[in-house]
Amino acid sequence: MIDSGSVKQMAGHPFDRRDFLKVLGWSGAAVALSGCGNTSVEDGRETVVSYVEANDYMVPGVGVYFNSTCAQCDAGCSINGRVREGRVLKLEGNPDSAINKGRLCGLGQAGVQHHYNPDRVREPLLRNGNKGEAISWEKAYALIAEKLAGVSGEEIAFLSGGVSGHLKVLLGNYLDSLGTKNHFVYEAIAPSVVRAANLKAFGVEMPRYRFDKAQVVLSFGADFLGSWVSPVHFSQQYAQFRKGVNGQRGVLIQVESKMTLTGANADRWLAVKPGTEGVLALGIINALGMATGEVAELVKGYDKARVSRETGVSTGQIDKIAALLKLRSPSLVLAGNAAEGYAHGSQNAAAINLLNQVLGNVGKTIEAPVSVPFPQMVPSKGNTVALKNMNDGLAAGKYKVVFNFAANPVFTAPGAFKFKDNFAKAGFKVAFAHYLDETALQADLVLPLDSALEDWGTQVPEYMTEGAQINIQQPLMERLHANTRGMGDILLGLIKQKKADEYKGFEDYYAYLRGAVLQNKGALGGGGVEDDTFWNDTLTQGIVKLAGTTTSLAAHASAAGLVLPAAAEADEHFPLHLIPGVTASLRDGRHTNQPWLQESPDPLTTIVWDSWVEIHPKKAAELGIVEGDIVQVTSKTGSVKAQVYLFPGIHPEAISIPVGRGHDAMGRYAKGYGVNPFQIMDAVFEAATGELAMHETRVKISKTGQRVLVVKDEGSAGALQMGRKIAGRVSTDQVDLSKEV
Amino acid sequence: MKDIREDIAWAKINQDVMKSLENPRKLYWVILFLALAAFGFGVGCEIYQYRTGMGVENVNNPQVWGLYIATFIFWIGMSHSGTLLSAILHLMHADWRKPIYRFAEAMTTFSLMTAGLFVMVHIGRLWQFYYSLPYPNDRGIWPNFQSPLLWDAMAIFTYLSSSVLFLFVGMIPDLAIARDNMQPGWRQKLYTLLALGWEGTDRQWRNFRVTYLTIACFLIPLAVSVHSIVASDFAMSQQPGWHVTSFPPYFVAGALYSGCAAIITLFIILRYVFRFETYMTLPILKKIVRLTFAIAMVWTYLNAVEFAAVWYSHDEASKAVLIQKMTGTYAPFWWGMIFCGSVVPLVFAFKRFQTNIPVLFAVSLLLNLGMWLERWMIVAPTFSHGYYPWTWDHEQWPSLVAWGMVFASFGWFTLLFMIFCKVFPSVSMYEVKEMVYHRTLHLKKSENAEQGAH
Amino acid sequence: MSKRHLLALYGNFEEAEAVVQELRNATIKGFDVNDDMIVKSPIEHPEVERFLGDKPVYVQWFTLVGALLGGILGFSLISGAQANFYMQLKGGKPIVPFPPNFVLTYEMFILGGVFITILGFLICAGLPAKRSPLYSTKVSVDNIAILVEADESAISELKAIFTKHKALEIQEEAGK
Amino acid sequence: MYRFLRFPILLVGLFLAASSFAANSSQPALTTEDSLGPQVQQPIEFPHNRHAGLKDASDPAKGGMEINCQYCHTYARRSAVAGIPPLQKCIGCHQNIESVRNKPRIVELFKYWDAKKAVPWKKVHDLPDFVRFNHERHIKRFVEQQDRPVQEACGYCHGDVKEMTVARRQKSLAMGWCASCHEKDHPVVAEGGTPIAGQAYWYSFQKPAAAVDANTKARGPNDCWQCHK
Amino acid sequence: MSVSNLLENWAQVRHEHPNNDKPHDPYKWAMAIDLDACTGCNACSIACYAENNIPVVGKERFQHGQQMHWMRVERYWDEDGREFPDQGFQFLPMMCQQCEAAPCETVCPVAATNHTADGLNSQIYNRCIGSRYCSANCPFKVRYFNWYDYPTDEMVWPAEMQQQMNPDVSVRSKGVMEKCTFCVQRLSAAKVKAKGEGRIVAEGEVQTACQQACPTSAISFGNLVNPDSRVHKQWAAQQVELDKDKQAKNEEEEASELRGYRILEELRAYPSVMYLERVRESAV
Repeated sequence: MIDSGSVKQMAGHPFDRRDFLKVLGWSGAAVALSGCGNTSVEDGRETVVSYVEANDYMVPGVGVYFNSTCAQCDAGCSINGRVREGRVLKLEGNPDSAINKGRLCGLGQAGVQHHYNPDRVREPLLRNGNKGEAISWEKAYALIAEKLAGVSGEEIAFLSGGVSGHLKVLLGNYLDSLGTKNHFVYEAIAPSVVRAANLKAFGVEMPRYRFDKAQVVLSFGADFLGSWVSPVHFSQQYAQFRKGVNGQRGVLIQVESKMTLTGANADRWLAVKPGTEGVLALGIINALGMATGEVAELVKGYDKARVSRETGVSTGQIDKIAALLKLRSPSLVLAGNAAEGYAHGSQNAAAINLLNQVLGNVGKTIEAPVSVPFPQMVPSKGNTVALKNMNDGLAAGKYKVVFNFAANPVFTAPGAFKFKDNFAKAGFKVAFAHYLDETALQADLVLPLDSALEDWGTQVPEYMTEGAQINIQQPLMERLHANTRGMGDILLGLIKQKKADEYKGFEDYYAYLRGAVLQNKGALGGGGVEDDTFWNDTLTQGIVKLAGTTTSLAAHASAAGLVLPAAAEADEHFPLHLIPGVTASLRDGRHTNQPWLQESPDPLTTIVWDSWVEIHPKKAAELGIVEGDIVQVTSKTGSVKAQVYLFPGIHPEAISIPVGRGHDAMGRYAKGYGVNPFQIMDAVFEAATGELAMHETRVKISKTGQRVLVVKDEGSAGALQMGRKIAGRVSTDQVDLSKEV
Repeated sequence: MKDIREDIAWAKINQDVMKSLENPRKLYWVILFLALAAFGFGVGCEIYQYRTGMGVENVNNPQVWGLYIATFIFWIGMSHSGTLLSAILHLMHADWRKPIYRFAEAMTTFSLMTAGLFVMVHIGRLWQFYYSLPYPNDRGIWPNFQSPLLWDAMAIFTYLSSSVLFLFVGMIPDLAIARDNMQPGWRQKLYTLLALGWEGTDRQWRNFRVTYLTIACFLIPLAVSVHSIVASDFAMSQQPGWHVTSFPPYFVAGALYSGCAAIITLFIILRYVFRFETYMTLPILKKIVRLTFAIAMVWTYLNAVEFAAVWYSHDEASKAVLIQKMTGTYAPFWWGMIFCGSVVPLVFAFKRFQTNIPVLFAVSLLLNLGMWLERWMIVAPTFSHGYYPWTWDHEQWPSLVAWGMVFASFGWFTLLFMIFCKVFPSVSMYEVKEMVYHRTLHLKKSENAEQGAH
Repeated sequence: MSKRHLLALYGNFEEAEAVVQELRNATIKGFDVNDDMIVKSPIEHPEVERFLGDKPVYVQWFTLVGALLGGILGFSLISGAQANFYMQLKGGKPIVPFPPNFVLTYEMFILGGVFITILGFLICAGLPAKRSPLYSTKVSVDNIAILVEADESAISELKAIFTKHKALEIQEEAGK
Repeated sequence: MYRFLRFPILLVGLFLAASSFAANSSQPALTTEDSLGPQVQQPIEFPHNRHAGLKDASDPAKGGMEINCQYCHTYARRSAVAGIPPLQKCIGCHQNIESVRNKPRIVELFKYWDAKKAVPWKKVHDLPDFVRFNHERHIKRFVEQQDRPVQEACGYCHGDVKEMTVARRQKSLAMGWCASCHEKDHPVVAEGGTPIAGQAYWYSFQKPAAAVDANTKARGPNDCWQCHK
Repeated sequence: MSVSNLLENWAQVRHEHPNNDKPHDPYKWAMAIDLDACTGCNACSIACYAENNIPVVGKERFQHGQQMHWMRVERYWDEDGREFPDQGFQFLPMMCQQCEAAPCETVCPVAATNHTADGLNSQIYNRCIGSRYCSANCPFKVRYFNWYDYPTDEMVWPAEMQQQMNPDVSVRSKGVMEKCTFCVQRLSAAKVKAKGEGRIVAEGEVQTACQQACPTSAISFGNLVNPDSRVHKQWAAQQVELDKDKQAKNEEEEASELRGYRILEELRAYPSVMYLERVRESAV
């Protein structure tokens, strides 16, 4: 640990701690903003702000660390916030967490910029024409009560992102009290199809993957190092996988049409024709020759020649992969976004799971997951079916009152949904928001939320590792803006409108949370411990570790019903596949207004602050396009204009535009930067699950004649080292890894 | 044709030069106004830059130096020919220098002042400039004497102060003349003060001769050292394209070259503006032109040597920079430099152009442009194409502020120079008298010899 | 015995030389040709020095001293400053590195030389000087002037010599 | 004949004297002398002399109470920043001292306490923000390890605070002033003779003699990053 | 008296480094970065922004090349003209290499950048006058200049964002050069603590922000003279020596099977960061 002497975990009573969290000694720019101002000693100019009351661990100039949970994505990494003089300065990983073990990705670290963002909503806002008018909380609550009066449960819809823990419980209770079942849990980017396929093949939605045990990882478009499921955890396992055992370094093969961060780290990156991942999986099963029975029967047709023709992967390469998979065991085969994003995504995923089973990986590198023994706290997994259903309801004008929390559907819904127009049809729209994002701007009432670093909460990660855990989220400093509220507090306030008696014991969400945790003290491993002690320990650790319940794992992937369509014919009018790129730092765009993330170059293209259209140089040459050309990308649904970046890591038949940018709201750091590919996304659905098939949009591109300088970190030499040894590389037959420490 | 007519009356010399102090042609005022306008623009740019930050120069993190440093070297270089004319030719007893060395010497002084200005303009924290001065202070720290920039500062300070003193000492007899001939007023008071009571006594002349010679002797190695130290700013560094052994002589040659070209330009301007046709004669101009031609060829040779050395060596990074100069973004400027620096001076090889004033004026401006481009081509390409390919940047282009400042420096220089020429005699009266006197003696001697032969 | 100044202007150097020769040869009481005669000339004129005879010039000694001092003190100032309490390694070079210090020593050598030479010049040439009692602005045009300082008794004799050689103008200091 | 030479000789003398002064003053112009800062107007005129001053044997009501500096300034030994004691600290004693309870300054103090507002003290020893003086390290070195009296150790920089009412800067606190102490050879044995471990090691480059002699003396660090970062 | 100081310590002030002298005892901070583990995720870079008060310059200034990332993650692909970079990219985290014989140090006119006793290349913001010579002479171009006054820029640091600033690190105003410091504020705190306890900083006691964030532990950092440190072991195992400009292992006839190398070692700057080559599987 850094600074271990000054790392003092919170020890006192939580109410003391709230005192401590008061901002102290920060007077404008005076403390930090020094640098190079006055150059001589001054007397009596500045005021030194001191404590009124102080605890033992409250020492000015000494950083104190508090544990909490990262809320930037759903992976559930535990964080360790450095607090000084009442200000949270930096987020670091909590070493005690089995998920991130003291590490934290860039997205997670930018959490402080979510908290300190200058564009946060600070007051409850009520629509008045085109403007938001600041109102009091009492008025806001009253207004909601008024609007809900006499509205039946059927006419209420609550759209939210994935929620878990006590907030999920409370939200459920609130919706029950309203008598509605219309809770739409929506995540724009979620492995929903893979979950369904896994459930079919293994009996669980998300098994535990053991990269560290695998000798070969064959990933069909799963960007597990960048944005897939639990990247920080997977990255750590990846490091072990690369180190291997006895110098036998793990081999990563990535199959996808557009290179992801994981693909960029692969030993072999295979650019397949979009949508043919499943075909390749079957082809490999065929080449392995290990399958029997109906599987063998199924793959018989997938001989190398055909597979090579359909996928564009050479037969030699298929042989090599098959040989490697045979030689090095266990291996791990993954299906990710690229495989599931088609109308036949389930089939792709099933074929890939079949390969896993043929290789005998189930039980070795694919293990049974654990979960918390509180099913009501298990995360509700968001998907796009929910959005579709809600959109249908909105279009039909079914809803009188609509709530929106932790989702930005106006921004992330495919253009073909015309969600914005449909949303307008709802009677009264309430948005719980940190910023005035696109959806909040459409709402009639915006309720400002506390940032994740100000709020209380519990969070249960979907993807658990060793044992189960419940993560505690707690304030790292006092409210930055006096009039924001925690989501839990708001829900409690709302639920009290309905069930005042039941909840009158809970003064606030904190009390509710404390009560709920202490109620289950025994199950949480605190049997026989004093309430206060247990609670304080829990807060100190920031994690409640549990044995958890293990779901058993099956291996019944079967060939039954597995039909893979032939590679899609090129559409004459829209010849190119549009692949929405998901980047590690921007994800679905909810954090685009964090300047560190905007300025952190995209790892592959090194572009900052803008969107781009990735085109293979060959294709670009064909179309007469060079880097920086502004092109118009047109689909059946719509069109956007963006700069071109020539990128060899993409299939020539596809182009890619990253998602996350292109906001026309959300404050100074997000608004007006880049374009939003969701806008031109067609409404094509996955056949088996009804999920939105994100990769199925076909587009054409045309030059606009404009050209810009692409804003990127890469210099004029591009990705070349000009013969100088800058980034060294060596192939495995020339290196002896066993000599390393 | 003669360098100067022997039959000019000494009184007329006084009269002509004194007239230049009072009554120049109208063009003088036009030039002064333009110079002032240009300088004023630069002042505006500097205020903006000072307040906003160096970013307005549009330089960036690999390309941390831009036009300012290039122009700095240009002005330093310009200063060298003054010394060439006043000191080297003095030691060589080339008496044709006498009518023109004064303004050349002034050019040295003012171009050094302009160069000094660029040091200020370039620095990111001008308000902390005093950190770079070696003086005992309450922090107890000193500047870094290892830095070529500090050598630069010391060398320029030495050169500037020595040049000013040299200019002043050489001007004392003329100041006495001006004192004696000026109408009473502030100028006469100024001349009286500066002439230090000079009366031309034998003791004064005796010491004057030795002093002048001694300082001239000091100035020559000093001038060479100054520009080799400026060259060290680059040659001492590790960067490809800069770390070149031949840089010091190359810089000195370039300095003399640009200085000579500037002398031709100013010669032509002064000759017209101050009606100095009798003194700044075409034969003298012809001599300067020939000198310039010789230096141009030396410069061309050193250029070729540098390229050949880089080309022939195994230093791939330097080679890459050279190729980039020739073919990359900077190619037009680089080839422009070669054209202006090595091809244009070939005009001087033709006798009929050697005294053709319009041609010479145009050519001298082109040469100056070429030499400015040379400095830019030394600074910029290495930054854009250094050791580390990731940071290569071929897109950088100086901003309007940077160009404005460069433009303004010419205004500032012209302003100082023109004011000097109006306030102080820009032709050395006593030395022109000497020149006339010696040539008369010589003429008499040869006439006598001729008569004797009869 | 009171002394008076006398100034004679001549149009050319031959005449002036002749005057000086005559003054040198004549023995006039109250007038020493080496000490009491000053020749003023509009240009630096080697003949003047020749006919006045060799007079030593000391400026070069100032130069020598100045340059040496500049060099030595330059070096010790720089090295001393480098070896102060805050001394820190830079670029793997010694704290007191010779090549850079020699460059600076060289500059200081010249700086000292030039400055002290100028100082020497001012001292040796007696500048800045008060205007001598008799002066003609014609010296700054083209006349050569001979200024003598002599006892009252010698004045007329000197005047006679000047007139003999066709002095263009003779100025006489008023008697006291 | 050589009368002109008299002057150069004089000149040489002058120049030598001036330059050797200059050369030697490449040493900082150091002084440990007092450099009195301006009197700072504080919200409450805190009498340091009454708290930390020496006891007056004859009249206990007049002299000080000899309270250790660290009793109130507790943060100094625990943090780089000395901070200001929390108001709670003042009240902790003063709520039990009835005798002065009604003095105007104490009344003022309790007003802040009742309002739960921190007293807006003015910084007296306010170094530029890019200077990072570490109180903890200095107290450890001189008070805890070398066992110097607290008032003396604090007084190196803060002057004789026990004689003041409101603290007033007495030392220049300029960089050269800091260095004047750092470049001294400090003993590395405590008052009792116990050696202090690990004192001299990293200045071995700067003064190798000290490394050999690590048991007798050590200098303060000389590297810029000690205080500027 | 500094002249006497000069004479007394003549031998010391004439010592050269790093070949002739080993002044780094007991600390020499160094790094080893395993490019095979680095996934290019940028977590290190963002951690650096958070720890060191690095300004976010915005799109327009980024376009002008005025970005300030002390830690930049570079991306390369093989230069063999293949249609796809089918063996992946290579990522390279690049920050100040803390050279033992740093080219930047000698050229600073005001001695604002020096070599510290624990082997770092210090940058003293308040001394810097902004001549930018150091950056001009840096082969790695890892020095970043404050082209604008970012602390007063509403877009870069609005009042709310200023509260995030690390008070242990000076905020740089315009006209100052800055660069990676190996998180000197953390090193210094650790050293002060250790010194108070009469010991040296132990392995693992201090981490740089980038190292701490790195999800794959690709960055190791520590005290090179401490034989227990991971960095020391890595450097030793890779047979990379700090004070060599050509490593012995590369001089041998047989190709070395070790991955450790330093970038642009031939320039004799003696960087303190060792990189381990990216490995490419030859079987697929």
